[in-house]
Amino acid sequence: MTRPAHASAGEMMTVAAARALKDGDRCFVGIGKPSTAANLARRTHAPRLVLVYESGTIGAKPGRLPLSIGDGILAETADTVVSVPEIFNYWLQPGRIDVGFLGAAQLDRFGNINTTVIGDDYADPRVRLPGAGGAPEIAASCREVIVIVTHSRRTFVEKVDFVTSVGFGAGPGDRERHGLRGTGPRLVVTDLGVLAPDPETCELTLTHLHPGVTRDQARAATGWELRIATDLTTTEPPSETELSVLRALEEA
Amino acid sequence: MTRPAHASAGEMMTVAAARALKDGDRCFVGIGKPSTAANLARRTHAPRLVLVYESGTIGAKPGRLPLSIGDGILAETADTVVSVPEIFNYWLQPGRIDVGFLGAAQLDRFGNINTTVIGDDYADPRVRLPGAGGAPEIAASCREVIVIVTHSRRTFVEKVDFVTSVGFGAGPGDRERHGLRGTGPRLVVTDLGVLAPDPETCELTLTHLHPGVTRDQARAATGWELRIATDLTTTEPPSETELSVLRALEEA
Amino acid sequence: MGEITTLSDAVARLVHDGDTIALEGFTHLIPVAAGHEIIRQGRRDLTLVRMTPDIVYDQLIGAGCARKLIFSWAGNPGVGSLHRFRDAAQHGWPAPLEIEEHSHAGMANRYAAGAAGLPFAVLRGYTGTDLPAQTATIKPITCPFTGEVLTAVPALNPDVAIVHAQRADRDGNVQIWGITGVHKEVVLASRTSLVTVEEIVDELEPRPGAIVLPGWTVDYVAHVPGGARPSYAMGYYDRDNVFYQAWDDISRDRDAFQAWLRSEVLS
Amino acid sequence: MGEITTLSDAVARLVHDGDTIALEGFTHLIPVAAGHEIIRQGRRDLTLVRMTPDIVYDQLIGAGCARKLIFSWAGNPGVGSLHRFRDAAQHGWPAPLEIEEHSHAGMANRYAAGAAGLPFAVLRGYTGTDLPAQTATIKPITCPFTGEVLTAVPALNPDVAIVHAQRADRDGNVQIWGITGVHKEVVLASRTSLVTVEEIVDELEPRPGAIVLPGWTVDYVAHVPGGARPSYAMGYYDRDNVFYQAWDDISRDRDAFQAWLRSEVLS
Repeated sequence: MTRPAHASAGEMMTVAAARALKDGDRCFVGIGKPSTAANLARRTHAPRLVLVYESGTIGAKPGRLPLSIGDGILAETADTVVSVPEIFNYWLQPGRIDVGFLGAAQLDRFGNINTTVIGDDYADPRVRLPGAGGAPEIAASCREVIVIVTHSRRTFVEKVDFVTSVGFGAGPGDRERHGLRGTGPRLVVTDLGVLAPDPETCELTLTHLHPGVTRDQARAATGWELRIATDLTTTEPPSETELSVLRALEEA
Repeated sequence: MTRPAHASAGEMMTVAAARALKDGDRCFVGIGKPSTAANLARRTHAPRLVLVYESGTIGAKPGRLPLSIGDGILAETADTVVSVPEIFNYWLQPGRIDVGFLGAAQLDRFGNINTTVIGDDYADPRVRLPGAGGAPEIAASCREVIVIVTHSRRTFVEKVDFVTSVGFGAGPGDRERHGLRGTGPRLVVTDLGVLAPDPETCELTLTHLHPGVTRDQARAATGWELRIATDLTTTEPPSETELSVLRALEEA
Repeated sequence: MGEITTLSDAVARLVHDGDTIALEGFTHLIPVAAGHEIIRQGRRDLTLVRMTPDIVYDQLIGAGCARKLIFSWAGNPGVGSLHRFRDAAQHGWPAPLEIEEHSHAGMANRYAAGAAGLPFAVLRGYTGTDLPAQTATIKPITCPFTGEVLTAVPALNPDVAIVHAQRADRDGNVQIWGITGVHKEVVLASRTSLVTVEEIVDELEPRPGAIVLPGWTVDYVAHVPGGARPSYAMGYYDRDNVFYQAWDDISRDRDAFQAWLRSEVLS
Repeated sequence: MGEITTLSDAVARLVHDGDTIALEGFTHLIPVAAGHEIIRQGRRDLTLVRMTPDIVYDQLIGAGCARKLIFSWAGNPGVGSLHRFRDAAQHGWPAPLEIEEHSHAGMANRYAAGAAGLPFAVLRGYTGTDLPAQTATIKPITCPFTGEVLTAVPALNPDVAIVHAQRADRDGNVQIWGITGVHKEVVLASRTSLVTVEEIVDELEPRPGAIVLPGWTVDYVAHVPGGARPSYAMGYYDRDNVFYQAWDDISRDRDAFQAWLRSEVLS
């Protein structure tokens, strides 16, 4: 029934992220792939997924994919709409959200994220990126974080130029030391596979390769010596249902 | 035209308080005489008076006197209704309110107010009063305060048993020392007359006697040696309009 | 999460001896029926939290449920004193009552800090008053930017929040309009929560001025029409001002109070 | 107080060279027309404050109005980078741009503290990131009750707040619905304010989800239909996503940008 050949790398990535969401989870959603993945999950295995957008829309049930985190359709379909100070203070900060989605311009082996500047000098950056947005507090306060990011040496770096959002800092115990109450990145979903932190060392470890991707491809796209799980698994390709729902979503 | 004989001491008191409100003022209103006075002012000389109640109703225009600060009619007629944290944090605290009304169980010559306990021992009070409510912050943050209180030695005391809300503290400069941003009590309206702080000493000084009241009566009802203004004036008795509007309000 | 059950079941599951509980409602939507259920279930040693302890707390205190009261204004609004509260505070009857006393601004901020997952809140308040000398939960705090000294109060995170609301849907989403007070804050600040409602409906039709608490923020919803009487529920019934006045006489005397309690709550 | 005037008059009265101004709107109701009026009036050395500087700030920066940017996310939402912002930040064109960088939570709390008349706000934020090392307006603060260390940020109190809204009445009372963002906070935090609106009506009919800013909290109201385009005004028009995409090309090149500015804003 499954026709993996039909799925692009981007589609595989979105489907893998969607599967990581459990029914009933409260999910803090950014625009782009996170929003697509969350809406896909809500239409497949997780109909009671609660979508929370930083624009203040709680329990949004958009009939089509929003193009921004503040689209009107989010407000129109939400259980309630609150102010931006309230969404951060009363909803994100106390740990009411189960899963936060983040992207990254750079990511290191401990899941620390840079979305601020590329280059060594903050005052004179090589590339000025958009900055933090909601990410530092999403990374701090959600029960767990899922990172969605394209796999390349430009992104998967030995050391991020700027820590915008903390993953596991310098390793085990660092989140506790910083008083961060969520458990940090649970998964990093890429176009090549899936990484998860080693329970002992917190180092991101390749646990899944998407169909047709090799270990060497993943190693070559990673800017540090990539650890590979002993039980490395091939990701289940997107099902017919997942693909058709995803495509319908993206066309709507 | 005026028929002072018709006005009770309580009516005189309410009318005197109402007159102290200027059109366009934002007024933080407590229940009882303050609410009556503010509603009287809105129906006579101050049609654009903005009534703010601590229940979160801003710009309420009740058609009859509310019996509590949270009556439905306040919400139904308000320009906007906000939460209780918001009314204190965004509206009272920053100094957006021009006039705050306060009552008192005890009041001293510097306009300090007790509504907490009667007796020397807080832990074992002679009389346990309701407590602070919104008063400490109303006294601190409104541009100015009007106190409405019945004149008696039980109330007008040499020293309050407990400072629930600060008037002028121990005298000139004390409000600044405490960082209180409003200017403190402007008027104390009683059933006998009106007191105002001396501009030099901050001591409450009798500036008006209501019609038919003598200096001796005021002195006898005051628990400290009452200072009397050199230009002591007799309060203008309630006009026919003031009385009829007030009575209509109280009967509605 | 938003489970619909009976009032007695919800109170039995949530409220235990020694708990810190907050029944909120700022004049409007006071959960009086839930207070009576706590009295009937005979809870003891409760720490009662409420900005404006009015007659429902007077009843809980008089019935001997309370060990401590955290509050900012304890009176019968528009009528006068709370006689059961005064009897407990002044004479220790039926049990001594410890008090922790704040202002409204302080209490509202304590709930807001609790809802926000912060250990404390900052406000301009209390300065120059005698409250900080009596209340350990009022402390100075210095602005790290300007050096200005302000006031800090600790978060309130009760074991149980109980509020009344107009409506819930079958998923336990709760809709509240009119004066919303600290309803949202106390529910979000507390470890568990119960909302009693006038109506359970298939769908919450949007209304001007309404807030919604998603079902996943509420533990139990109980259908208790009239559950806020003698306070009011906008759109359902008005405040019973006559009862507030009558309470002055009922509560003034220990025997009269106990007779009332037996006939109106316990029987 | 709630005075109804023209856009050009209001901007001329309120916005002066060197001022700190905040044009807010979280995706929704961004006061783009007011931004263009500021460009036309040739203001210089502005400190621009905004959580999500998007194309209207890209335009103000490219037009040389800005000296400094205080922000939390500077991008073209759903499209990519802000090229005029990057050109100023990386190459100082047309003028050097000082930046003060926060997170959304920090900025939202800075406005909230400003609205509340407090010098600072407390949040759980920034800890472990490199932001505190670069941004002087992020400092640790210790809870006086638990000893826990949290983060403090100073209040934002701009000279001028500018927002767009759906409606105002003739007394200048402003009604806003849909995503309300930080509209209330920025207006209450700022020394002066201007609200541009789609419609001026005789009476503000209550609407679900709407907030109202009383006319006395607003200095000027200007009737500017379409004043939020290419962002959107719920109930009036949708977001012009095509223009957001087109902006990427227009803004990438200095000459193309200047040609656009001349033909679309200055003429």
